[in-house]
This record gives sequence, structure tokens and C-alpha cells, in this order.
Amino acid sequence: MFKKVLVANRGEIAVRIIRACRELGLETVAVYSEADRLALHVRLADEAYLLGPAPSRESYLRADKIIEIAKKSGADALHPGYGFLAEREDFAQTCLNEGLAFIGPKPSSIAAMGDKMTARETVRKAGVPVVPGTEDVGNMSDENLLSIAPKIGFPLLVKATAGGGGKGMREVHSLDEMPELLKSARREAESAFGDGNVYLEKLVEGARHIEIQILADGHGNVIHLNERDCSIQRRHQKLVEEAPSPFLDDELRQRMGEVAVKAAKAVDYVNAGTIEFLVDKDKNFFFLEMNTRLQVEHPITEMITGVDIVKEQIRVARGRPLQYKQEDIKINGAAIECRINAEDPYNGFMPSTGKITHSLLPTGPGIRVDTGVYPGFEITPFYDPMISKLIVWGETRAQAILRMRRALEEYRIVGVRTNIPFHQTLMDSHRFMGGQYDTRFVEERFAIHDDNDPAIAEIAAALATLAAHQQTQRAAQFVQRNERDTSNWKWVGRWERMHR
Amino acid sequence: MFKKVLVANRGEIAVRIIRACRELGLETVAVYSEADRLALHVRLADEAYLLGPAPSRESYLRADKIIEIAKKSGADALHPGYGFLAEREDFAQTCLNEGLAFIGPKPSSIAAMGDKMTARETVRKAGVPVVPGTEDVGNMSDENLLSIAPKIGFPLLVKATAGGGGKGMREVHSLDEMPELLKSARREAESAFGDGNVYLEKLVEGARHIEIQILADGHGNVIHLNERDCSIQRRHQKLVEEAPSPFLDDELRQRMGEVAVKAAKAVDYVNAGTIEFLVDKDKNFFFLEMNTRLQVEHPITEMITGVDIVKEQIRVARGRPLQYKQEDIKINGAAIECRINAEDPYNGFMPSTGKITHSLLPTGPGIRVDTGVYPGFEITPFYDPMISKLIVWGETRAQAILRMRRALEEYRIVGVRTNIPFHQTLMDSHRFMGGQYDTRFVEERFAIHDDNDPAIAEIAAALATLAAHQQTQRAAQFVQRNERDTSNWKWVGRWERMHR
Amino acid sequence: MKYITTVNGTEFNVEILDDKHIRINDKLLDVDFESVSGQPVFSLIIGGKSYEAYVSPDGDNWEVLLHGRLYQAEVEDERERRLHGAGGVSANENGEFHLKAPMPGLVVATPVSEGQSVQKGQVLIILESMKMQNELKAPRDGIVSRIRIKSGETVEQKQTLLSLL
Amino acid sequence: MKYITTVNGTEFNVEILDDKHIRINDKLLDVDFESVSGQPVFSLIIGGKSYEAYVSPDGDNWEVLLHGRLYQAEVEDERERRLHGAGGVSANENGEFHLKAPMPGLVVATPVSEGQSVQKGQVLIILESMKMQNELKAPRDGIVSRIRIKSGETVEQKQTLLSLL
Repeated sequence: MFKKVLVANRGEIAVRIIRACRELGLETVAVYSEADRLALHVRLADEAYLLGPAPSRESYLRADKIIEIAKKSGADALHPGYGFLAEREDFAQTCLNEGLAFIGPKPSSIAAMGDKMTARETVRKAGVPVVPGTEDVGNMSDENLLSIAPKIGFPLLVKATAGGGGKGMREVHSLDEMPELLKSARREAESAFGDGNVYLEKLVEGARHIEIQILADGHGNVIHLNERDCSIQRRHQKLVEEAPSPFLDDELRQRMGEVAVKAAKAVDYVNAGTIEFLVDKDKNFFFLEMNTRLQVEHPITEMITGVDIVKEQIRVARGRPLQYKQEDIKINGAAIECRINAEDPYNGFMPSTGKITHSLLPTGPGIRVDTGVYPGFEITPFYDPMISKLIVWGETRAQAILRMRRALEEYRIVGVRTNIPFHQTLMDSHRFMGGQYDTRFVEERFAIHDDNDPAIAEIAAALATLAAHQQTQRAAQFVQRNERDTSNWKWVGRWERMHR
Repeated sequence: MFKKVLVANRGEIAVRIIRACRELGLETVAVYSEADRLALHVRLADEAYLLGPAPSRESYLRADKIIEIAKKSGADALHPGYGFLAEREDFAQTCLNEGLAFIGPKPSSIAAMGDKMTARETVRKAGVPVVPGTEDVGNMSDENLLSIAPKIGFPLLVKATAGGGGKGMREVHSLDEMPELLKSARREAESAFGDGNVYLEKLVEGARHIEIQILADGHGNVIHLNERDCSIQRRHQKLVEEAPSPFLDDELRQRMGEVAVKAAKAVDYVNAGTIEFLVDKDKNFFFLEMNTRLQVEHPITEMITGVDIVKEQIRVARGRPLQYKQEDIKINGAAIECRINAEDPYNGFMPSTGKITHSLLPTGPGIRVDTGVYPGFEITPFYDPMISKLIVWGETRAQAILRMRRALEEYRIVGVRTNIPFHQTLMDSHRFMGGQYDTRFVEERFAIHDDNDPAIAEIAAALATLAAHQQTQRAAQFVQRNERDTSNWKWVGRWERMHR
Repeated sequence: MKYITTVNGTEFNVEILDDKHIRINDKLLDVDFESVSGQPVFSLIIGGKSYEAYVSPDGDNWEVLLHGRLYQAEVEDERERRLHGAGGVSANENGEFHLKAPMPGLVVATPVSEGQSVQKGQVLIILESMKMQNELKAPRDGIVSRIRIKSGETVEQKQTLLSLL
Repeated sequence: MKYITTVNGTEFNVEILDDKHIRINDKLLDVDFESVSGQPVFSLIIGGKSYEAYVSPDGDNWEVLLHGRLYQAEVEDERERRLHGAGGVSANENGEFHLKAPMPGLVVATPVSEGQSVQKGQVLIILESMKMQNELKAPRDGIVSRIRIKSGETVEQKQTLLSLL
């Protein structure tokens, strides 16, 4: 039974894991890059050790240093979070070799599911339906892929073998454009995973991305916690998730759950994992991949089932049987998560960096915010743009949407741009309210609105004029001063002084 | 069916009500004093109107102005929150006369329960046990009370007839000290309620303060949402509440619930209300009073039952039947609330005022923070010192306590002192963990600890030395400047500039 | 003080009468305009309605983010407007265009070369930031006059990367 | 720089070696000491352990609020200490005591009068703030030398209300 957990991650998920450990009475060890000295996970952990410079490759991907720190600090377990080293079977194996409990699946399960082509084959043999695509296992050359593509048919997807999170993924509509897209997919995959291999998969049109949360212990018990609908995506990045899916009925839910359990058992799975499916218009579902780790969007499942997935991961890693049986898992109400990213929805979702000067979190009943940032913290270009997850629960889906609207309206983040206006527009859209969306909805049938309510335009005019007027009045007062140096902090400082 | 609700309150409860309205699609009207122009309830409401200067008597207690604003703004309903005008039957009556739906009970129910002596008589006649005390109804002179006191027996409590919240309450141990205490109780009652009348009640020793949440609709349905244990008090002010009570068993819970429903029916009660009981060591329980309004600590009941009490209040006020029947109400897990007050636990809990310069809310699973303040907001001496309510839920009471500990440890509020260290000490105390406390626990058997772990004292020494050293180094750099003006904002400004 | 403020193509005549009163077109309104926590977030109570918005300068214009919608506002004072004459297409439209880094990042590729003709929408530079590769595209047709960075280079926000003629 | 720091009666010899190293008594430790968000909240990583505390000056001393406990620390640099000699009961203990308002509020009552003898713990003034009546008590025995306020008066924080001889 381990007592001290090294959290090999950063940001909101590191904070989430540290909280679970603390609530279980376990000590925590944080690791951090030079950019993260004052990150929340460092502030909240019992111990903290520097890994190296800001770039991930020199810090959070430094498996060797992480193991060294685990030994130095006396940690006897490691939680990898998601991303970074979470799905590297060699890293999981090293942990075990070094006597560290790995809070995740066995290395063999990671390996079986980590290579996406092998995974397809494994689950197909276990009787799980898969999306049509390349069926060979092993690295394939561009020539090879170009010759197979017409047999699969267009449109199709180029996907990274080592992939996940939409990285190294490209949509191909014709053979002509394929060579160029293969090149860019391989380049992105190489940069993201250190592995440029790709495979092909038929693009299922009008599909929904629906995934099943799995929990399995070391005593042969495997249960599922129902589904999450993650079809609201942009560039294959999930933006909004909800549970339960408005698209599923109980019968399909149960069938998909059973198949997911089967897929997990096929790789002898232990701990938390997620089976991702595509579900087409006719409610046929196909295995897409398994994420052998904690998922970003796990909180919505926690909200509707009452299960604390991270605590359960830790209990399972300590050798305990699951606290729940399948029949204990009930769906209570509805939950939605909006991923709040530091990016500008009015400028092609370009990442936005800078120091957060102020924030106001929405709070109150049915609201949960998982975040790793706070006022004074600097958003750097080195890591993922996701700065927080806004999660709401409601007695019904309609109430959850209404609650999400009010939470988004309340949320203030100053210093970086965020995609909150995107989420507000989405929550107002009739198609989202009606549950009528698929994975292409955001890109093809949705625009962040520039509809112009004249009454509100008038208010905007008043606001802009008052702010401009105030600025002019103040500039007059400052005119004697040497105003050459207007570097950011001075401006902020002056701003603050002016407003006290 | 009303559409626009005026919220006749401020602070966290005004925010709570505005959120519920927004989630129900209702428009909201805030009212505010000059001190509250930038208060959160003003920022979040659809409309906002100034009431007057900061003191409550010139703003939040100005019933006439509030009614005038309701009419001007076209509000067709009013939610009084708690405190201020919430338990004034004349105000409720005026609302009805002016065609405003009053989101609360009928004026006659407020009247019946508002005069605490009348209330005792009413419920006693309905067969509800009451604490022994003065039995006459009507205003009593000091002479009268002094002659009755020995019959009731000491120790006893002097309580304000119009009272609540511990104001105008005094504990009397002998006849000698009684005249002086009557005087101060009347003075405080006069100042708090504009009514200096008091009555006497036997002090039940070793008692717990346990209250039952009631919901009643206009169709004759009355249910209870189980109990809250509010025994953690100081100077008769609740500091921590939990639900369910670790002291109650199912049989007693059910009996108290039934009696509470009976008490509510005795005054023909509609809307949300709370029946407060004292429960002695032998599990005898006595009616204390009924609060004919939403209660500060309502969120813990929401956490364990899933019922949104404020939304249910609004639905009931719109004439709808209750959404729940008694058998729908189940207890799920355990919830605790800590009232975070701007007061210094190391200095006799003296109120602390000032501008909040920074805050970091605890977030994550099972945490809810209801607050009306934010960084940049000024805590003034005009209102209640409660600046936020930290509420946690856990699968068990033990898990809720562990979660509360980690949440308190994470919570940062800079700019005013808070009682967070008090709560941390309490959550660490074995007696609280064991559920062994009564209403005298905090005052008689609890001290905010000054126990001295030498390892931590060493860290404190390092922190103080490093801060002092840094200050000395910086002072050297600033020595040429004219440092005479060290008014607060300049100091903060300099501090911030130094740390950028 | 009189202003002419244009929001999404609609002009508003806004007159600031004093601290608490403005006139918009013909309407006289009570206003209470306050910055929140010294931030570029403003609380405006106008005719009893309460609004809160992010308001910040954006070049010569103002951006107002209100109720999840972004408004671009041009605020001109009346004198200024008279000097400039009516209309107001801003100058400099046909000058050199300098592509600036919208955020700090790593230059992954520059798929164009100096002297090359490019079309509006063509990818000029791929910049990696926050684990995403971002394609920076030509805002108009033109000729690449100068490339100021190399692949593999780390750039600062607003650093000029490339110029178009 | 060498300091002698006293926390709850225990003395620690603390030497600041450089930005990243200190010695406490005999222990050499790595330290990383940073203010959070420019606030009097500090993150300290010391020998791998991560702590966060509110640290602020309190008169001549320092207050450290750490893990829900308040520590009063006296920090003297070695030279200063040598000058003052050992021990160090602060002077001024028997001078006049000025009762200052701990917060802004309304004076509800002054149950003592000028010239009156009072005992330690006796109520001198009742001050209402945040809806609570707060009794301000005598910190020692003495004679009320001057009352500077009247009932019903509003006072500022730190305003002197009353003096004791």
C-alpha cells in the first residue's frame, strides 16, 4: 500500500490528482518545469522538484528525471495524468521495475491499445465492430497508403499510429491532395509523439463521437460508467462533452457499455480507461480507439454517477477491488463540460498567451471548475491552451444547459483571450439545445455569431465611448510625464492606480 | 406567473437567488447601497437600482424604496433572501398589496412565527414540544421577567422576541447579573430588529442545535428535507453546519421530521422554512423557533438531497405544486458548510475590513463556494462579516471532512483576515471528527491551537527571515525616494511592481 | 463632449453630458460606468439596466465583449470627425503588409520564399504554440518581399516574421 | 547575512547564503522563495518540501500563517542583536496605553468615564461593526486618562478612542 504519489503532470489534471491524493491521506510530489515554478500543482503539493526548462521535451517528457525524483523523494507510486508520458508502455514498465506503483493499466495493455492499428485488430478479434480502414499492422510507407486509400474510399482520415487528441490527423477528400496531407500529418505526429507513423480510416460522415468510461480492478471486475458524448469538436479537438448523450437510448447505451467492457477485457485491462466509438446516423457504432488513462472529460461522468474516478484509480492501484458493481451505477441528471482554452475565437482560435491579471470563477449550485491557473499566473506558449474545465450538473439536460449559460456569462478571465464566447454561442444554438450535432457540426454548420441586436449594439457603443472618453480625460492628466515606456506591466500598474 | 424578480438583499444570498432566477429564465432586479455599487449581485443582475447610503437602515431596510423600485422596474415578484426584510410580515403584506408575488410564506405565517413567544404557544398547542420558558404572550417588563426567571431556573437565556441569529441573546447564570444582561440584550435587539422586547427560555445544557428544512406548496403539500446540525456556534452564531447530523439515527430523524411538518402546518405554511430544535443528551428534542425564510445553510441540504431549494421556492411562489414527495427525498452522502467570515480568529474574532486584493477559491469535485465577494471588492463595516460559504460533499462524513480540510488549506483570501484557521483547527479536532460536540463546544472546550510542531516552527522561521531579508534588501534600493507617503494603495502598488 | 461611434456599421451619436448622464442619439440616459477591480472590465448601469463587458483598445478602435458577443467600435470625437471629413477609409491599405507573430512560438515551416507571389489565404508560415501548429495565412494577394525568420527559430509575440508587397 | 529568528519562544539561527541557499542552525538547505501574484503570500520550496504561507509584517515582528496556524516571528539581524544585548523586553510597557479602533464602526457605548480606575478585562468601549457589537476591553489595570469619542460617533480604523494611564 503506497503512501506517497508522484504526479507526473502539470495544469488542471495535476491539481485534480493532488486533491484526490490529499483527500485519501496520501502525500504528493509535484514535478515542474522552469515555466511552472508558481503553477498551482507546485503550490498545492507536499513536495516539488524542478525537472528542467519549459519545453516539454526538456521537462515533463523527461522520464529519466521523473524516475530519479521519485526515488529521491521516496515516492512509491506515480500518477501520469493524461498526455505527456501517460500512454508510454516503456515508462509504465520502468516505474514497475523501479518499484513504483503505476496508477494506470499494465504496460502490456498500454502497448496493445497504444498502437492504434494493433488495437483495431485486437478488439476486432474480440468481436468489437471497428471503422473500416488499413488492416495491416506495422509501419506503412506513403506508397503503400496511397495504394490502399482508394479501396477504403474517400473521404478518409489519416491518423497517427501513436496518436490521440487529433494530433497528426488529416482529412483526405481525394487521392490528389493525399501526398501533401500525409506529409503534414507525419510532421505533426513526429513532433507530438516522436513517431511519424500513420494509418488510414474511413471517415464516417454525420457521426457522433461517443465514448464509454471503464473501471477495472486487479480482481477481474470490469464495469462501465456509461457514455460521454464528445462530438462537439474543432480540428478533432474536443471542446464540449456531455453525459449522458442526448443521442443514445437505454438499449444502445447498454449494448455499447457491454461492448466496451468486452474490449477492455480483450487487453486484460486494469484501472480507468475509455473506449471511444463513432456512432453513425443509424446508430451503428464502431470502435475508434482506447485511451488507456484518465480522460480530460472524466468529471462529467463523476457528476452523473457520483463516482470519484481518480480516487477509484488510486484504490485500484493499491490492489483493492472496485467499490462499485455494474448495478450500482445509475445516471443521475445531466452534466456538461466546456473546455476553456486560451485562444481567440474571433481570430481563428489562435492561441493567446500572457499573464492572467484577474479572474472570477462562476460558482454556486451544480458548478465545478477544474483549473490550474489563477490571477498572476502566466500562460506560456509551451503547453496545451486548455486553462480550465467548466463543468455543470443539472437535474435535466435543459437545466444543465441553462446553468452552463449562466456560468459562462459569469466567468471572467482577464489577460488572455478565451473561447468562452464560442461556448456561449454554442449553448444558445438551437441545434445544440436540440441535441442535433455530430463531429462536423462546429466546423460546418456553426459560426460564432455576429448577429447584431441593435439594442445591444447601442450598449456596446455607449461602453466604447465611455471608455474612450475616460482614456482621453486621463491622457490629458498624464501629458507632462514621460510616456515613452509603455511596457505592459507599467501600463497595468498605471491602470490599477488610476482605478483605486 | 411572474417574470421579473426583485432580489431585496445583498451578498452571497442575493447572488444565489439571481443565479436561480437566471437558470429558470427569469429576469432579475438588484438593489444596492452606495457601498455596494460593484458588489457581485449588482454585476450579475439584469437591472440594478440604488437604494441609498451604506447603512442598512438607509438602504436594504428601506421597504418603501424597494417597493418603489419594484414598480418602476416592472418586477412582478420579490425574493427577500434572509435577514433585512425577510421576516417582516408587514413588508410581505405590502408586496402582496402592490401586486408583487412574495417568494416566501404568507404574512400570517411570518407573523405567527416571527414573534417568538407567540410561535412557542402556537406549536405547543399543536403538540410540538417546546423548551421551558416564559409562557405569556406580549411584551414583558424587566420586573416581570426578573420574577419569572427563578421559576424557569438558571442558567437561562434572554432572547429577543423579534430575534434570530443570536442577536439580542444573553445567557444568564444568576438573578444578580440578570438586570445588566437584560439591558444589553434589549439594546442589541433594538438595534438589530427595531424591537427591544425579550423573553426567557431555559438553557438546555449539552444540547445540539438541529433544524429541519421544510418545503410546502400552496396545494397543501408539506415535506421535510431532513436535518442540519448547526451546533458549532460561537456567541450563538452558527459557524459550521453539517447534514446529516452525526447525532441522529433514522428513527429520531423521522420523528423530528414529522413534528417539523406538524409545526409548519400549524401556521398554514407555504414555501421554504426551517424548524429549529434543541436536542438534549438523551435525544429529547424541543422546538426553538421557526425561520420563515431561506436559511444561510440551505446548500448542505441541497448537496445531500439534490433538491435546489431556491428554485423550488420560486416554483412554489408561482403556484406550482412541489416537484417532490416525501418518499422522493433520500440522503446521499454527507455535506458540511464552513462560514467564512472576515474576522480575526487570533484576536477575539474581531471583524476585519479592507479591500480583498487577491483570492483563490478551492475548486474540484464535491466543492461549492457561495460568495458575493471577489478580488478588488471592499469589505465594509456596514454588513454581516460572512463573505463566503464553503460547502463540501463527500460519499461519507469522513470523506466530507477530509475534503473540507483540503479545501480550507487551498483557500486564499488576501486583504482581510478570515476565520479559515479556526475552521482548519476545528476540522482537525478529534471531537469534531467523532461528531461529539454541542452548542457550547466552541466556547468551552475548543481553542484555536497554538501547539507548536518544531519542524513547522522552523519553516515559519525560514519564511519570516526570508521575507524580512527581502524587505531589507528592497528598502536599501528605495532609500533615496521620499517614502513619507505610505498610504495603503501606494504600498500595494509598490509591492506589486516589486514582484512583477 | 460629443462622439460619433460606429458599431458594426451603425453610427451612434453619443454625447457625454457629465459623469452620470449621456445622450445616445436622442435618448437622455442615466449612466454609472465603473471599472471592476481596476481591470479593463466595466460595469455599466444605464437606465437601470446592468451590463458588464470587457472593453479594451484595439489599435485605433475599441473592442467590446458583451454577452458573449464581440463588437468593434470606432469612436471619433466630433471635431476629429469634421477634420477627417465624412466617410473614413483608413489609409495605408495598399502599403507593405508585415506578418507579425500572433503569439510566441516556434517556427515549424515557411512554405514560401522571398520573391514568390502568393494568394490571399495561402499559408505563409507554420508556427507551433501550445502544442498546436497554427497556419499563418496571407490576408491578401501579394509578393513575399522579405522573410525575417528561419524554421526552428523561436519568436516573440508581435515579432515581424515576413513582409508582403 | 545572519539572522536570529525567534518563533514561539524558540530561537533559530538563519543565515541567508545566497538566493537559493540558507542555513538554519546547522542545516544547509536549498530554498526557492517566491511571492505569489505579487501578494504577501509566499511559496517556499525548501529541501524539496513545498509550503505556502501568508507572511506579513506586524509592527516589529512578522506574522506567518502556515497550515492554518499563526506564528509570530521576531527577526533580528546579528549586528542589531549584538547592539541590543541579549534578552529584549521591549520598552514602553508602563507608558500610557491608547485604545485604538480595531476596525471602522459606530461607538455604541462607553461604559467608563475619565478618571475612573479600571481592571484588566473590563469593557471600555462597545463598538458596532458588521452588525456585531464588539466589546473593547482593558489590556491591563489602569486609570482612564482620556476618552476621545462619544456614543453614536462613527470612527475610523486605528482611530484612538481612549487612553489609559
